[in-house]
Formats: sequence, structure tokens, C-alpha cells
Amino acid sequence: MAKQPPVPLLSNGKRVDGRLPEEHRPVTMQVGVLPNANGSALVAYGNTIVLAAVYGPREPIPRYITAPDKAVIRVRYHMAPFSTDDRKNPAPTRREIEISKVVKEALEAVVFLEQYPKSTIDVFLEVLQADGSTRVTSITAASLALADAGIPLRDLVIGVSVGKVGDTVIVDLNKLEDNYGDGDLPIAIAYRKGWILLMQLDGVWKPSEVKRGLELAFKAAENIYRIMRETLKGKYMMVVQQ
Amino acid sequence: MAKQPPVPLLSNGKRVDGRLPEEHRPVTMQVGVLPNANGSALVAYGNTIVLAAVYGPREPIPRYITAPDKAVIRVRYHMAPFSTDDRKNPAPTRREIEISKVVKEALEAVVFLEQYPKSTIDVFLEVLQADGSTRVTSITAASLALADAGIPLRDLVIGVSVGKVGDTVIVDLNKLEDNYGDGDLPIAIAYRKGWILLMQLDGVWKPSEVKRGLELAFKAAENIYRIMRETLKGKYMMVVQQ
Amino acid sequence: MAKQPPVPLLSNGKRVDGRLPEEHRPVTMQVGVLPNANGSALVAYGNTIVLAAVYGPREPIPRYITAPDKAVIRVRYHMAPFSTDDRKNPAPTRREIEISKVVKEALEAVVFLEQYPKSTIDVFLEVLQADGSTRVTSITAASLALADAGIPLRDLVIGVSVGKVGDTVIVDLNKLEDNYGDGDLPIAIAYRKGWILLMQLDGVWKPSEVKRGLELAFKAAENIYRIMRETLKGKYMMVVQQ
Amino acid sequence: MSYPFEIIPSLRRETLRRLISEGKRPDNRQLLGMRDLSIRVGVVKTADGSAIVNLGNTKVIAGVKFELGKPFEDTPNEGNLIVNLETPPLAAPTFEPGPPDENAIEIARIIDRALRHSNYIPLRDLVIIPGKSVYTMWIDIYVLNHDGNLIDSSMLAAVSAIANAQVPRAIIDGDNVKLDKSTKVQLNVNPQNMPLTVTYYKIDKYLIVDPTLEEEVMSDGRFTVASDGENIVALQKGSGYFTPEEVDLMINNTISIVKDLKIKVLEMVKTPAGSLML
Amino acid sequence: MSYPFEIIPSLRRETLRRLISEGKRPDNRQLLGMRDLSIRVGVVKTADGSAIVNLGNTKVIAGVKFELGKPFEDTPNEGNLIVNLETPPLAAPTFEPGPPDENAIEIARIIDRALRHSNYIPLRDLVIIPGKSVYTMWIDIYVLNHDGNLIDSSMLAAVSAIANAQVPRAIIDGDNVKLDKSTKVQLNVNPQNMPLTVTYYKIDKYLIVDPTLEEEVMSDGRFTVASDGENIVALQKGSGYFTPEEVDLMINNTISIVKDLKIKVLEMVKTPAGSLML
Amino acid sequence: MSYPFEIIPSLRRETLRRLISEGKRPDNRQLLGMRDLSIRVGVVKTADGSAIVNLGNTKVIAGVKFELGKPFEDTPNEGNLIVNLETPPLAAPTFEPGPPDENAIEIARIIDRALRHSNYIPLRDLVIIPGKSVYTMWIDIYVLNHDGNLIDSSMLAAVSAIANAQVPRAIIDGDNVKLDKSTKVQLNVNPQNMPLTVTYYKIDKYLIVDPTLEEEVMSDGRFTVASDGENIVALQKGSGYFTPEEVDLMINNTISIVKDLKIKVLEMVKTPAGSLML
Repeated sequence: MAKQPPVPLLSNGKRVDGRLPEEHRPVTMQVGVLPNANGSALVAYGNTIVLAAVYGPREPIPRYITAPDKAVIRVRYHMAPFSTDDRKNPAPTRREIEISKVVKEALEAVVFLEQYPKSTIDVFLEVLQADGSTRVTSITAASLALADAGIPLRDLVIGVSVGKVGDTVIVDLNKLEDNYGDGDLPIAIAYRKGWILLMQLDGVWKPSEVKRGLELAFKAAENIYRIMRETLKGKYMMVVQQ
Repeated sequence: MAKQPPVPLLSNGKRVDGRLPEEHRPVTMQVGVLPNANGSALVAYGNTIVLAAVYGPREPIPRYITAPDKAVIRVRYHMAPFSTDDRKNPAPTRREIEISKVVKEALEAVVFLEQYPKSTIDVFLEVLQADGSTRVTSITAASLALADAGIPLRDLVIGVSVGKVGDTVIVDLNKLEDNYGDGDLPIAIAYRKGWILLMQLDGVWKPSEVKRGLELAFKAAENIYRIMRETLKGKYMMVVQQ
Repeated sequence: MAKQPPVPLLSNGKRVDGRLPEEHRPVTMQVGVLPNANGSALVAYGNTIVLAAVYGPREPIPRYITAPDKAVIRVRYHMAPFSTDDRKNPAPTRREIEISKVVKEALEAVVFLEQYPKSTIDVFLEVLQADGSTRVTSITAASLALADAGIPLRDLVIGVSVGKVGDTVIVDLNKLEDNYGDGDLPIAIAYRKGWILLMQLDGVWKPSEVKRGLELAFKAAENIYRIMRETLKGKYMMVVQQ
Repeated sequence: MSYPFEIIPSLRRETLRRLISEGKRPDNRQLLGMRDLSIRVGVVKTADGSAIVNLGNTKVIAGVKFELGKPFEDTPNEGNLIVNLETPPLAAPTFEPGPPDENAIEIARIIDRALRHSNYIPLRDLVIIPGKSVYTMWIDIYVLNHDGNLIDSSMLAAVSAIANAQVPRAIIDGDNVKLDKSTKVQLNVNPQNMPLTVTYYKIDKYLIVDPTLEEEVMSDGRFTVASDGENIVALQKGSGYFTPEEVDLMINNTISIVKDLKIKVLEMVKTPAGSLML
Repeated sequence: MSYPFEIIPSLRRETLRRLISEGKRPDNRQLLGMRDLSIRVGVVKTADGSAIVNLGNTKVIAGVKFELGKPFEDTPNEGNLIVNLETPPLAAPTFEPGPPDENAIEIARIIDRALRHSNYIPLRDLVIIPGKSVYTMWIDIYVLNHDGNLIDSSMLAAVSAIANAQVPRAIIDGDNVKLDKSTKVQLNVNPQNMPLTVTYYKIDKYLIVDPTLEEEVMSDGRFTVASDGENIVALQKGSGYFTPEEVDLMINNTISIVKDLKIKVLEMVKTPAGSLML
Repeated sequence: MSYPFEIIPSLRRETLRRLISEGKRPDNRQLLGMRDLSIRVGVVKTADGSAIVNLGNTKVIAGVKFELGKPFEDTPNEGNLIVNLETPPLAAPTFEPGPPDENAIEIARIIDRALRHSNYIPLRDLVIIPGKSVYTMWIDIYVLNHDGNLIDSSMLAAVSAIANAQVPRAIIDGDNVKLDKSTKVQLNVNPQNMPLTVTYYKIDKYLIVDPTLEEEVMSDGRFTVASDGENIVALQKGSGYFTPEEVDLMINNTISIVKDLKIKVLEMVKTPAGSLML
């Protein structure tokens, strides 16, 4: 974080890619992109592109653990070898293992797991192109793919990353801001419920900055939520139960 | 392939070891060499020596896959650490994994798999000394070990390698010809059926050269087939069904 | 073994830490130290400290082997990363795998395995601080933890290491003596039975030296046995059957 | 990656066999007809070259990355080429996470051999300091949806990503070599040498190409021919058995298929796509 | 390391829930009350720094080791820090031998982030030759008995072992660097920057800290706040969901808990213990 | 490699026990009698030394390979020795592919210790440039058929292959060292130091040597003594228990067995065999 960026991250109130601090990059979505999967989605936050596939609910291979009273969600977040500046070795890193876990714990809170006892729901996330904010893009893609699979959800989940450049809180970090910024605060939100489903933090933050970050994240989620709804509309009547 | 050989591979129509282009090295065989195995064979093509063992048909360890209606063949081609010029690390390489697969697919076509539902037939191949043509020597050894195990076969399988030195098509490559020649065309044949069970190709070949290679392979297989029959004779009445 | 020690290992009949050749370092013990385990013990031979935990007899995870007529003991001897001079990688080494095996085979002879068919008894040994003689300290700790778990034993097992400095046979090697001495003879004894349960040897020993080593080990075991009994006394009535 | 994906009911099998014996296929193709092919290159901005191939419902993406490497002792004047193929679990219900299995390894090795022998990639251009420093060229092939014929579609993705590849400039500073990823030059492939594969599947005595997964699962034999349109640069017999006549036929047939297909491919890899769509 | 350890009978669950709804806990603690804490440092003589933490029945030991290393390219003037957490099978009936699983990796990474951002460890002091040779500082955290709240107890063990750490002298001889383990100097940590974590568990709508394993297993949510007593240096939401109000509450609450707890910890790490007792 | 191979019927067990209590064995051997031994060396042309041992139906092959290596810091004037033992699945129905298991590792380590302490191999002759470049001597032991007594037969294969070993010449060119495999000189082993093992198996109170697999499976104890015929260079107690008197007996007995056996072995390793036969 103390590293010197190649270009100033903020200049006249604008970020390296010309955005305002609280401005999110363009978000694009596609669902049903993988014929084999029960649900799938391709989501881009600017140049960050994640492909999500959902298989299940299905009977798991015997050696995997199931629960007698609910479905078990398994999540695999993975970066394709060509998705990063230096080639990424395909073997899972400790970082990927941790992210898989926090994404899983984000999704568990919105899936009606008790409707599918003894089964698994597998969520596979492949980062195809990484330009920062890959884990939050992955969550949005995962949620969309779950909805595309027709799996009943309490709410859609929207991932938004927040960061810091000096004292300025910014939204939706790109790679440069992620590498050279002063903090990273990835957040996932069940938008209508107002629930926080993922929240991690890197860097040194004042409590008030965290609070401001959360507010900006909720604000940015609104638009992404709208896009998700429109992407899904006409395809399925999403089962949303209160 | 473009590498310069330490000695000319062809000189006055003779190869480095004095053979003619279509001449196979001496082939020797021994069966029933491993008391523990259901069938076994030691086969040498010149200085290439392969030991084959067959275990089965047997009930597999639970974690392995079986088929309800036929036996599953598993093949492990492996090179002993001392079999090569530089010590071979015993961990399986990608090359060994590929060869195991193509050898398995060669054998599947001749074993009466449907006679042994829910069982496995394990074929273990250890290259003890490598001087080129190890995969085709392995196939001959595997076929012999299957016959030695009394497993009904549609036909014996004979492996023959073909290669190229310039425009000359040669039979049964040794290590030098394998390393410095202009092409490698390993072939396995169900001799009486006239079936091609393994065929791979390295190098740049004209269609006519491939055709010539196939012809030479069938020709070389004739003699090896004869030796196999004689090796087995008196030991078992081989069950050969049309 | 031919390496030059930084200080003489024997000087005026005294060892580097002032001990006489047949003198054992102070031995301290604690049992019941881990609430989760069925039995546990912390044993120190001087600066060598080993923590032992016993889980079981318990029903094993399906993929592990059990015997229909008796319990299976599994032992894992492992060195904590900070227990050695240079950080120890936590992945098990060949040395650790071998020691786990010989310790298991030492314990098997004293546990009434036939009382717990189809079950496993897991013994986990963590070397927390290593100053020589870790495997024999581990055995004493394992035996104590088994007793603490209330598992019926034919006898307590005491580990003692013996070594050589030149012609002098010494007892209870520390790290320096282990690294620079002329031989290592770890021994484990079922004290009242007079059984040898572990015995390995490094270095070049005359038969008479081995004999003398065994005698010294039995002698040293006497005191350790007394400490074990006292440590266990008042806690459990140990089930000891002849 | 394991077969079969699912049991095909025997009635369905019968129908398909009858169709094929009449020279037809469920999707109205000829026995030797391919499904619709689309290739878009330059779709992954983080890669030095990339392509996504849609062959029917089979989707394969490939990325090229250049790294610094050391040459092998016996090829001091050539860059290194590594072909890796992954079958991530999102591509099929039976694929599992983990290192490439025997099926993935086999395909990567067929493609590796075809690329190497065809001389499509100018490996001699990938030397920085002879004998000391070269480029290592990674071809990472990633299956996204498996609906049959992974070999041919992976080969298409590989050659297309390579056609799209740009080499980052190497900066030599004494003994030190670094890559400057901001300055790249187009890799000079030899288009006339571009290799492609045609994989034949046998159903009863009939040979078909470009099977769907359903056709692939019920096939009895598999045979791959790799060619630059003139020579054979790799062969791989998979399951089943083949007669010398069949081999002859497949080889000759491949040469003419590849000739035509290459024209299409070379056209499709000309213009980089704007963005990644599946 | 897998959850849950065992099934808690539903009657017991009900009792616990009712207790908690009344602001009480089975061991008479307040919802935000911690169990008895003891820390003893210097307990492992083979380590360059060590500490054993007893938090109720949860026991965690941590050891620091310094090794020679190379700096990362982008931080030529900093030593390397590696945090590793192991859950050996002796610590709980469900722990299995093997490399760290997702739970162990997660905890190690939270602690790593908190240590790194708090600036507690003077990584700039751990340079031997800038850009060439630095110390690699290993923090090995070893769980010995798991009775809940591994994150906070592991964090306590880590900061305490670090407070106890002594750096072996580096001997530079031309291009050669060696460590002289017989001569060590105290590591100059910044005590005011010492980070601690407070992990909150949700049972129904109630938040508790420092759960026993039983409480942990029946909880519906987990949220960790790491702070130096002033700033937030790491956050980690685990299971369940939290509202912005809850997050606010936990953050503010943590700052005051950490302020008090740090005073206790700094006192406890002052005097090395004579020997290892559990 | 796992035990037991199969269940021995209890009637058969009884018969064997009775036989042994009468000092006899199923194949008419004495309790301390070995099976027929044949050793043929030089059987693997790609190895720098090799031997195949047939001990009854147990077949073990060993190969020696020399590679370039770096010496360990504390032994700058010695070559490296690595003993590896594999139990490939062709040797027994219960052997599985994969890295050496605990049984294979144990045997390799016993042999390693015996070789190292006996001073049979002149490790000081295997230095190329002191402190910088040495030979790494690989002893790869490969079990081909397991019919009991793998320790002793593996030891025999190892010492025989070593007796047969030839060292490729090292060519020093400035800082560069290469091996010239076309020029080899005989390794100067110290025959008088050749170590052998005798492994004792206990059935009831009786000690036997060189068991068949059947005898091995039904034994209650195992104890290995390694000796050069004068001194003890390794011991390994396996299963069961032994009294000090039994240990004494086994040690003294081993010394006389090894004295006789070494004469046979030294004779058998004199003349390289023409070719590999099993």
C-alpha cells in the first residue's frame, strides 16, 4: 500500500480512468451463457470479467459431505491462467481458497438451503480477465447464475468494492487502485434485505471511513441491482420470498 | 527433430546399429515371470526391455469406477528410475499418463470385457531399460501378459514403431533414431484381425509415407506374432474367439 | 557422525551439559493437558518437549482401514515448525513417517487391541521443542496419554536413547550429542514386562556396546517409570493386566 | 473430466444409429459436416493473445502469455512452448476441480505436437539471448462448455489465439532481462503452416466428424488427424479400432477439410473482437 | 478442521438460546465478556519468539522464526512476513492431518492482513542488504486445543510471540550472508500499533464474543474486527448476515475492547516464562 | 504396499505353527535357513550399476545412477547418497501406484543407514570440486515380486548394484561441470565393509529368517540386524516385542550369518550377466 503508483491515482478529483470517486465502472451482464450448466452468467465490471456456472441442486459424489436437513453450497473461485498480468498458475492459491470461502458464506444466507436436503449446489467462478474487484464481480455473477438456475433466493446479492486513496473513499477499484491505493473494502449486499453478506478490509481505516464506504457500496448496489433484474426479466420469474 | 545426430543415422543404407531400414531388432520374450501376478511377460526389442503384469479380473477397490456390464481395464505405463540415461523421477509424467491412456485404448478393443462385469483388469507396465520404442514394446508385453493370465482375447496385439530418417521410412526405432530422426509413428496391430489399435505420429509426414509406414509395421508384426504364439504355446490353450 | 563437534562432547568424564555418561536429563510430565482429547500428556526430557494426545477408541472415518477383530492404532509423530533450529516445514518428512511407524509398532504390543474391534486409537505426537531424543520422549508421552485416556495397557512404555561418544556409551542424547556423537540407539521398553518395543541404531557399534546400551536403557527406564506412575497416580486407577 | 456424462437411453441410441446408417444426423448435418463455427480473437485483454471458439455448443477459450525463460540445453536457439489444457468444472457436470486429468493431458499433447511439427510458431524468433534467455510461450486452453469434439475445438482456439499474439518487448540490461509489457510486437506466425485437427468418431461402421457430446458418448472409436493441409503433423488413435483403409481415408479426407477450414479460420482471426461475449 | 464438531441436542440449544436472550451465558459471562486469558511468552527455546495463549479451554501456541530471504521486487526495503496457521489433529476430534484447510488459511490471512496494515512489526528493520537480502519472518501458529474463538486466540498468540521475538544477527561476508543464531537482538515492535481482533458471533439477534465451541457451533453469523485501538486494520465477515447498524456497533465496540485488552496483553508479554506448561 | 495380503485360513495357520514349533518349515528349511539366492549384476544397461536378486520367489532389482549434485554444507568433502525404494503395483496384488508408503520408506531408510555407517561406499571419492560439486549417487530399489523378506532382499540388491557401479567421468570446464557418460571408471567399494541385513520374524516364541509372504503375514514380531560381519551398523525393531536375550541372540547370530553370506555375495557380483532374465 505504501508503494508509489506509476501515475497519481487522483488528480483534480478524477481517478486514473477518469471516474469520480463514487463512480462505478460500466456493468454488463449476460445469463444462460453455458448450455451445460443449470445456470450461468457472465458479468463485467469494466475490464474485470467473471464467468459463473451453477450445477445443482444435485446429488453429490459420495465422498463429499452433505447435510441431512439442507443443501450444501460449494464455491470455487478461480482465476484463469491468462486473466492476470503475469500468467497465473492454475493450482489454487491461499487467496483463492479464502475468497471461495467468503463467497460461499455470502451466498449461504440467501439460498433457501432447507428446500434441498442432502444435495449440493455447486457454484464455479472463473475470472477470465482481472482488472481489480474480482471477488465482488464474482459474487454478482454467482447470484445471477443462481437465479438463472431457478434456485429460490431470498434476495439478489450485489458485490461492490470500496477503496481509499488518501482520505478519499472510492468505489469499484481497478487494478491500479487495488495495487497502489490505501485500502480495499470489498462488500456484498442483499440489496432489498439490507444485509451485508461479505465484508473484508485491507489497509488502515478510520471507523468513519468504513461507514462512508458502506454507504457508497449500498448506493452503487442500487444500479447494479437494477441491471440484474433487467437481465433476468423475461427469462424466469425469479422466486423471491420474504 | 531438427537436432544434429552425433553420428549419421543412415550410412550406405545401413542404420547406426547396422540394421536395414525395414529390419526389426531381435525380439525376445518370457512369460509367467512374476509369481504374484495373474499373468506376466518380459519383452525385449533389442535393448528396450519392458516387464508387464496383469492382475485381474478382480473386484476393484471401492473408490475406483466400474461398469455394470463389463470389465474396466486400467493401464499404468511407467519407466523405472534407472531405465533412462538421466535418472527418471518416479512420479508419473504427462508423457507417461498419455501413453497409459493410448495403451489402455489399444487393449480395450481385444479383451472380451463383457465377460467380466463389475471387475477391473489391471495392466502394469514397467520399462526397465529404454532404448527407443518403449510404448510399442509395452503393448506387446501387455498383450502377452493378458494371454498369460488366461484372459480371453479377440487377438494378440503387436506393437511396432516406424520412423523416418530423411525420406527413408525405418522400422523399430532405437533411442538415437527416436531423438534425432525425422519422425516417429508408433503402431499397434491386432494381427489376424488387421485392426490398428494404437497409432500416433510425431514429425512431418507425407500421406504416402504414413501409408508405407503402416505397411512396414504390418510386415514386422508378422514375425513378432509368431514369436508370441510360440512363447505362449504349451503354456495355455489361448482362448481366441472370432 | 564423522563431523567435528563445536565443543568436545566429553571432557574429564563429563558431557557438554555437565552430565555423567549414564545420567539422564531431568524428566517432567503433565497429563490431562488437552481438554478435547481422550487422553493427553506433556513430557520433557531436559529441553526436549513433546505433547501427546489420544483420540479413541473411536469409530474411524470410513476411508480408513479397520480390523474386524481388534482396534487399529494410528500414530502421527510430527515436529512443530518452531521446534527445531531451522524452521521445520510442516509437511511430513520421510524421517517423520518412519518414526510414526516404529512408534506405532512399539505401542501395538502393549494395548489390548482385541478389546476394541473395528475401532481406531489415534495417537498424535507433536514435538514442540527438540533437543535430541525426540522419538523416545514421544513414546513415553504416548504411553502416558494412552493411560490418561483410560485405555487398558499391558504395561507402560518408556523411551530412552543411548549413544556413543568414542567408546563411551551415554544415555539420553541431547542435540549436540545426536549431531556429533558416534552413534544413536533409541530404545523403548515395556518396563515390568522387560520387553523391547522399539530399537533402532545409527553408527557403528560393537555387539558388546549394544548390550551395554540396552542395560543402561533399562536402568534409566526405572526412574522414568516411577515418575510416570506418580504422574498418573490419583488420577486414574490404571488398568494393568498381566 | 470423465465419460460417459450420462446414460443415453437405448431407444435413443437406436434412433441415432439408424439415422447415421442413412447418412444423416439429428441436427441434419452430413456425416462429415461440421457444426457452425465462430472464432473471435483478442477477447481477453490481459492475455498476449486470445481467442474464443464456438463450435455448436462447445465453447473453448485460449490465452497466450509470454514469460521469460531459459532455453533447453539441446535447443539454445528456440523459445519454449508449453501447451496446457484445463477442463474447469463449469464446463460440464462431470468435470472436477484439480490438475489436468488423462483426457486433458492427451489433448494438450496432441496440440503441442501438431504446433511443434507444423512450424506454425516461429520459435526461433523467441530467443532473447541465445542459450541464455528466451521467451516461454504459454498456450492455456480453457474449456468453457463441453458439447463434444474438444480436440478440434481446442486446436482451433489454440491456433487462433496464437495468430492474435503479440510479444512484449524484452529489455536487456547487462545480464538482466526484463519484459516491457507496454510495448508489444505482433508474433510472426507462418499462416501457411497453421495446423488443424480433424477427429473422426466411429458409430458402427460409419465415420463422423465434429460430434455432439451425445454422439461422442455413443461412438465406438476415435481417430485424430492433424495436418497443415498438405502434410500430416500428428495422429492420435483414441478408442476403438480402425483398418488401414479407414486410416487412409481419414488422412486424405483431412487434408481437403483442413485446406478449406484454414481459409475460414484465417479470415476469422483477422480482426480482433471488441469484447468478450459467450 | 471441519464443522460442526458434533450435534448439539435441540433441548440444549433451546436452553442456550433462552439464556442468551436474557443476556446470560452458560458460564455466567456477559454477552460481550471474554473468558479468562493467560499468555506466557518465551516458552519455546528453539523459537526466536514464542507465546502460549490460554483463552478458557482454547490453547494456541505461536512461534517466530527468522530465516534468510530475498525481498519481493516491489518492496526491496522490507523484510518478508509469512503467517502460517496449523490445526494439528491433536487439537480437536475432527481435525485431520494435512496442509491447512480453508478455515486455517482464512485465519492466517486475517492475521497477516492485520499485522501488515497495523505496522506493528518494523519490516523495514528486517532488511540486511536492500533489494538483495532480508529476513523472512515466519509466524507459525499452532492450535493445541480448540474450544472456540480460534481467530482471536490465534491473533493474541501471534502478537505475543512477536513481542517476544529476538532477531539473530546477520553476518555479511562479501556476497555471502549468514545468520548467527547465538547473537540475537530484541525485535523493536511498535506496541502502540499492536493489532488485536474481536470476533462477534450471532445467536438469533444477539451478538456475543469469545464463544466456547458449543456456542460457536450454534451461532448463525460471525464477524471479525481487527483494530489497533484506534483504526480498523482488518475486517472479515464469516457466516450469516449483518446489518450496517450491527457493523457500526461492532466496530465501535471493538475499539474500546482492544484499548483495554492491549494493556493486559502488553503486561503479560513483558516477562518471559521459565518453561512450557499447558 | 499394505498388509496383510490375504487372510490365511486358521487351519493352515495351525499347521504352520506346529511345524515351526518342531523346528521345520513348509519348504523344508531350518528356522534360520534362507531360501535359494541368486544375484545377477550388470543386467540394466541404462544404469551405472545394477543387480537383480532372486530370493525364493521374491524378486528385487536395483539400479545405481550418478548425477551431478551440490554437497551438503556440513559434508563438503563427500558425495551425496540417496536410497529410494519403490513397490510398484506389479509386485503384489495389494501394492498401489503412488509415492513410497511408510513400509517402503522404512526399508529405504534402514538400507541408507546401513550403507552410510558401514563405509562400504567411498563417499569421499565422489567429490568433484570440494564444497561445490559432487556426485549424487542414487540407489533405486525396485521390488518386482513380493514373496516375503523385502528388507534383506532389497539390501542384497543394493549392495550388489553398488558393487557393479561405474562412475561416469566428470569434466570440469571452468565453473562448469559435466558428466561424460561414455567414459566410466569402476567405483572402488570397500568389500570388507559391505553391510547385509538379517531380519528375524517371530512366530510364537520361535525366530525364523527369510520368511515367505505367508510366514511373514502370520508372524508376531520383526527385528532387523545390519552388520558388516563384525560390527552392527543398523538395527530396526518392527512389529511385536523382543527380550534383551533375544536381541543378544539375533545380533550374535547375524554376525556369523553375514560373514558366510558375504562370501557368497562377493562371488556372485564378480561377473556381470549378459542380459536381464527374471
